[in-house]
Amino acid sequence: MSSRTVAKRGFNLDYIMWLFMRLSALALYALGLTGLVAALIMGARTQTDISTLLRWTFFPNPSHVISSDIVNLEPWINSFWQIIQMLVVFFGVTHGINGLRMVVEDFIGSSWWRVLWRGFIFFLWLFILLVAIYVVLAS
Amino acid sequence: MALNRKVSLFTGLKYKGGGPMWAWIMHRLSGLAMVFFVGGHIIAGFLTQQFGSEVGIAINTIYENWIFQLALFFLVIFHAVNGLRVVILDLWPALLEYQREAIWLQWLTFIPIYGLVLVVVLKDALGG
Amino acid sequence: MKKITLKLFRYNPETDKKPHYDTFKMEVEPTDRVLDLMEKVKGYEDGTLSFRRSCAHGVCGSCSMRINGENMLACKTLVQDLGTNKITVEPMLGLTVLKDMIVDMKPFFIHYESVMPFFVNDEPDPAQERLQSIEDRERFDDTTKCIMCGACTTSCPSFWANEEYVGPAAIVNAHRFIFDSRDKAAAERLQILNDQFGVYRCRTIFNCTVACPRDIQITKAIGEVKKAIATGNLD
Amino acid sequence: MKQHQFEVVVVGAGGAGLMAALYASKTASTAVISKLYPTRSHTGAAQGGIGAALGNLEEDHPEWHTYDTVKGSDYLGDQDAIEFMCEEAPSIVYELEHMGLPFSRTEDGKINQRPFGGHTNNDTGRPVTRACYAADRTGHMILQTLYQQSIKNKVTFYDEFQALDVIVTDDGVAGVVALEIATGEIHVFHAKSVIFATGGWGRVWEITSNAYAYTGDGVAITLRRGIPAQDMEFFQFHPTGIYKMGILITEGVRGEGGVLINGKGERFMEKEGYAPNVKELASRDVVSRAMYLEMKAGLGIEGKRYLYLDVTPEMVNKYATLDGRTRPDGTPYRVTSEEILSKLPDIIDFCETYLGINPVTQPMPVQPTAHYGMGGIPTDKFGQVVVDKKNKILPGLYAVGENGCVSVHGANRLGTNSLLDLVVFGKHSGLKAAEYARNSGYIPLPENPAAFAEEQLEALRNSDGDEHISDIGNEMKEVMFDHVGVFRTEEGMSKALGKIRELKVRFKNIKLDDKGSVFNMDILNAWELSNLLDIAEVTTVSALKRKESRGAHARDDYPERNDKKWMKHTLAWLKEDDVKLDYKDVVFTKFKPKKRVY
Ligand SMILES: Cc1cc2nc3c(=O)[nH]c(=O)nc-3n(C[C@H](O)[C@H](O)[C@H](O)COP(=O)(O)OP(=O)(O)OC[C@H]3O[C@@H](n4cnc5c(N)ncnc54)[C@H](O)[C@@H]3O)c2cc1C
Ligand code: HEM
Ligand code: SF4
Ligand code: F3S
Ligand code: FES
Repeated sequence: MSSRTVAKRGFNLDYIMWLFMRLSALALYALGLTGLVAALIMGARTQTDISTLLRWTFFPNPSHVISSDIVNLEPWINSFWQIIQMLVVFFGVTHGINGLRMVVEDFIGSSWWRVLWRGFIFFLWLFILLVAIYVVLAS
Repeated sequence: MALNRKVSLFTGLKYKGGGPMWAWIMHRLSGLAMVFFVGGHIIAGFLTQQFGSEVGIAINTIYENWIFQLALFFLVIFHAVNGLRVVILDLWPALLEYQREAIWLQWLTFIPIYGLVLVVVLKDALGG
Repeated sequence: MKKITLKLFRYNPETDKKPHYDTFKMEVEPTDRVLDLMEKVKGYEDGTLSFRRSCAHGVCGSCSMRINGENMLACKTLVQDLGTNKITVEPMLGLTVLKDMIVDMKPFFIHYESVMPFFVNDEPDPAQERLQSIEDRERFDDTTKCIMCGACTTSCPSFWANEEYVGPAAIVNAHRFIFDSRDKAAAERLQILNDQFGVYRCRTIFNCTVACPRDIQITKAIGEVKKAIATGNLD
Repeated sequence: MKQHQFEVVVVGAGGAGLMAALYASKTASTAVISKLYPTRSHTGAAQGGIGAALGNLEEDHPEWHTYDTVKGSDYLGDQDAIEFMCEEAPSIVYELEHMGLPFSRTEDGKINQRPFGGHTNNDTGRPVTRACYAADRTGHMILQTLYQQSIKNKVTFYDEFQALDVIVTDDGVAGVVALEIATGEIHVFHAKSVIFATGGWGRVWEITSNAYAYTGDGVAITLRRGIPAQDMEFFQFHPTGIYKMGILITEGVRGEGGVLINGKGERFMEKEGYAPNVKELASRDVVSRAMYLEMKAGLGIEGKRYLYLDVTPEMVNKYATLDGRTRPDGTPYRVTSEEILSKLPDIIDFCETYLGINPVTQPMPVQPTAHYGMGGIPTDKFGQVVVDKKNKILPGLYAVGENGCVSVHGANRLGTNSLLDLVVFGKHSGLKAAEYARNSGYIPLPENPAAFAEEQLEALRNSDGDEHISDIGNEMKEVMFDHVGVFRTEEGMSKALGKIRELKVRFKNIKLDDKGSVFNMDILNAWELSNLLDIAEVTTVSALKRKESRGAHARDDYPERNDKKWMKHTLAWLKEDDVKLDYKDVVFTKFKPKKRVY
């Protein structure tokens, strides 16, 4: 069979976001897995209960383990986990907010409403992102 | 004169689309719910941290309530598992022919995971 | 013989403000088509009942409608297939109802026409046929089966929400050419579908695939188009 | 009333109409009006294939195709036209391929072909692979391809417009009157050339493979305008329709090796007197008659009025061995379930849907089904309508496809020749119509061009009797199927004619529920029934007069072909209370009439 290809062209928001939704979903899986495996290595199996472990898996923030039996919190609180958290925040929030955009745009065609909505959603995204990063850095 | 083409939510839900359609509806609902809850949780954390705000604490108290946690885990796990199905099918469109099986597989994955969470959270909540 | 209740959506724009339902009780053979029941009603109970039909064996695409809540061809659905004595027939969703089961198909065909649903190859024609291997022919066989009945597009929640979405039927017909090794306009079609109202409106809901009376793997076709846009590869 | 002006107006958007429109629109402003969305046309139902002597798999020649067609027509076909069609066939099939038609392919990438009834290797008398196909949806692909090309070439369509009348003046044709079904509004299309391509009229009969829309509108409209209909007594009954439903099981099934089996489990086609040579692949009239005789002798399945068509691999292989059938490369012919599945997917789907059986493992119950009208509006080989025995042309009027009669099918059409007829004569009539339009002006419209159409509709709208049109329709179908079907007798046909005339009277006393204008299918169905009644009458009168058996017209009381008296085409005019007949010569070129044996 001959191999047929076409030149790729015409980038558009919907294409990029479609790709991003899938990539971010996979990234969230990867980050969750990292959190889970690391937590187990760091002794979570004996020192925390499962719901705490799950909370940590979804979001490796020290406040999620602070009330557990962990003796040495040192490895749980450091800039590595802060970076991971920021990645989770970035992918999670962007994914979620874009999801919100998709849902809304399903119902409004290409009218001026759309421009308004996109503006609003952009600022919402920025706001939540900044707040979340602040929380991460501050805790 | 002719009827409006608009499909009301109710009419739409009455359409017999079967498993995949319901999976999509739940995916959408769970996604939106997460946006609100996770968004709310982040903001609540922020408020508490910054201002020791009562509202923030109140929100997080609800958030940490076991019933709420059960619901949230349901949404998160469903969304994650269903999302994975969608991503896999998108990467290998050839698998789309097995969409019925994919839905089965998805529930087969979901049930034990959520079952585990259910047991743990309930044991915590009722026992502890 | 089997006793059934047939509930029909009725709307006559010349006399009715709002639609209503009419109910008919009748004795039918389990092997009767839903279309046969409707012909009976039209012939002997109420001649004003209006619906489209032509071939009566599922190849012309005239008679798609919502039967017991699901899009089907009335001529390809037997009473016994429905497994119930209560049969409700309504027009397809998401298109304007003009009268009874008749909906305005124009938007549907406009979307179809928007994806260049025709063969393009500007090289001079050879004296005989253009050669194509059996595998290359097989590559797009599934999507050549489309009869443009509209069952897929009108079962798609994404289309209900927004009629600007080109819809599965149009994508199926674009797919038929994109993956035809003799055609030269795949890039243009992918360009058209790589749009806010193109393939990305598809949320993988699968209603279309379930509804298609020709058993076309529509969601798969859409997936292949999405993948082709992402990778530029047409194999 | 709205008025439009186009140089060429095509009525009907099936294979014939679209092909004509594609060619006419190259040089003339062209509109296509169709009562169905074009892709709903019945060309889409055609399954088996389109005939052309490409010789992709084995030796074949257009001359052989010509001879087979002449023989198939029982020598009633006009040989100049048949020669023209068969010579054009290969290039027009290539042209379809160049338009993108997705034919099934051979190993070396060429268009695939299969055997079909009546198509033979003239040297050996054995079936030849001549039907170019795309699985079992060849017609679907032709219709889709032509519609797609029409979109590409920006042909103007008036979808869901029903033509009701053609405007004929002393100087020629001036246009068409049509009803916009969605609004009930009358439109007058002022045109230089009008091409009728409205398909067939199988709905005259009870068991039929034809669509609801097959009501012979084109023939009825022209009949009412004093234009004759040719050879209407020749209506083909396809041997294999699904029992009781009439849905067609393509001859391709027999081409792939399927056999016909009677109630005793015998393969009866090999009996002496039927078709001992090519058996199931004899031409359709021969097979239908054999089936009818079997059933009449009580050899139907369980004594009922059906037989089995068996395409299970065991049966196919068994009889292929007995016949010594080989593949074109000389290896013995053997099939597997997979092969049958891949070549006949739609047939299998039909059987599963409507019969609940799988043809790969079970036989299909079949009976002859009304299928194809060989007759129609008389034309020459450019589709120009001719109105008397001297072939006088009516300027500006054209007819192609099933509603036209060139005549290439004579007394019996060979499978795959209709699709060929559509595209070959569609193309040439389109060219001719555009050429005529270029060289002539618009004939002024008469005073009130829509009067006749409106009069017909008004009469129906105001009808206030007590007859159901469904009753009239059903009685007509029944009597026509019983007495003007596969076998005919003087007595039966006289009875049928009496009944039809009675029904025509009763039709004046019908009752219609729908008085509205939006999608008033009630009135249109009644109007279509009036067309069917007219056609039934013309058919029966033509058949009664023809005292011989030829092709699809088989009479118990005159079982032999009579070339001395009846080697001629029938022309029939519809009069107020009667049908007037006249006859016209058949054109011969190369082939002298012989006894027809398969
Ligand atoms: C089941 C089946 C299988 C067949 N298989 C084969 C095969 O394998 N090979 C082969 O060669 N032949 C086959 N035939 C025969 C062949 O398909 C038909 O004869 C042929 O398709 C007729 O084409 P057409 O263009 O004349 O008419 P159609 O395709 O039927 O088109 C008729 C058009 O006229 C329009 N029309 C009708 N009346 C009006 C009106 N009053 N106003 C406006 N528009 C009108 C309709 O909307 C439609 O668009 C088969 C036929 C059937 C029924
Ligand atoms: C591992 C975790 C996750 C996976 C695998 C995942 C997967 C997906 C996928 C594949 C989609 C795209 C669906 C489509 O295009 O049709 C999607 C949509 C969406 N996701 Fe997620 N997601 C995850 C986590 C999240 C989180 C944490 C949120 C919220 C903050 C979220 C909110 C949404 C929303 C709102 C949508 C849009 C729903 C729609 O359009 O119907 N998701 N998700
Ligand atoms: S893809 Fe299937 S459902 Fe959609 S229009 Fe074509 S035949 Fe109908
Ligand atoms: S139903 Fe609609 S969302 Fe996609 S999979 Fe089918 S087009
Ligand atoms: S009538 Fe043709 S598809 Fe139903």
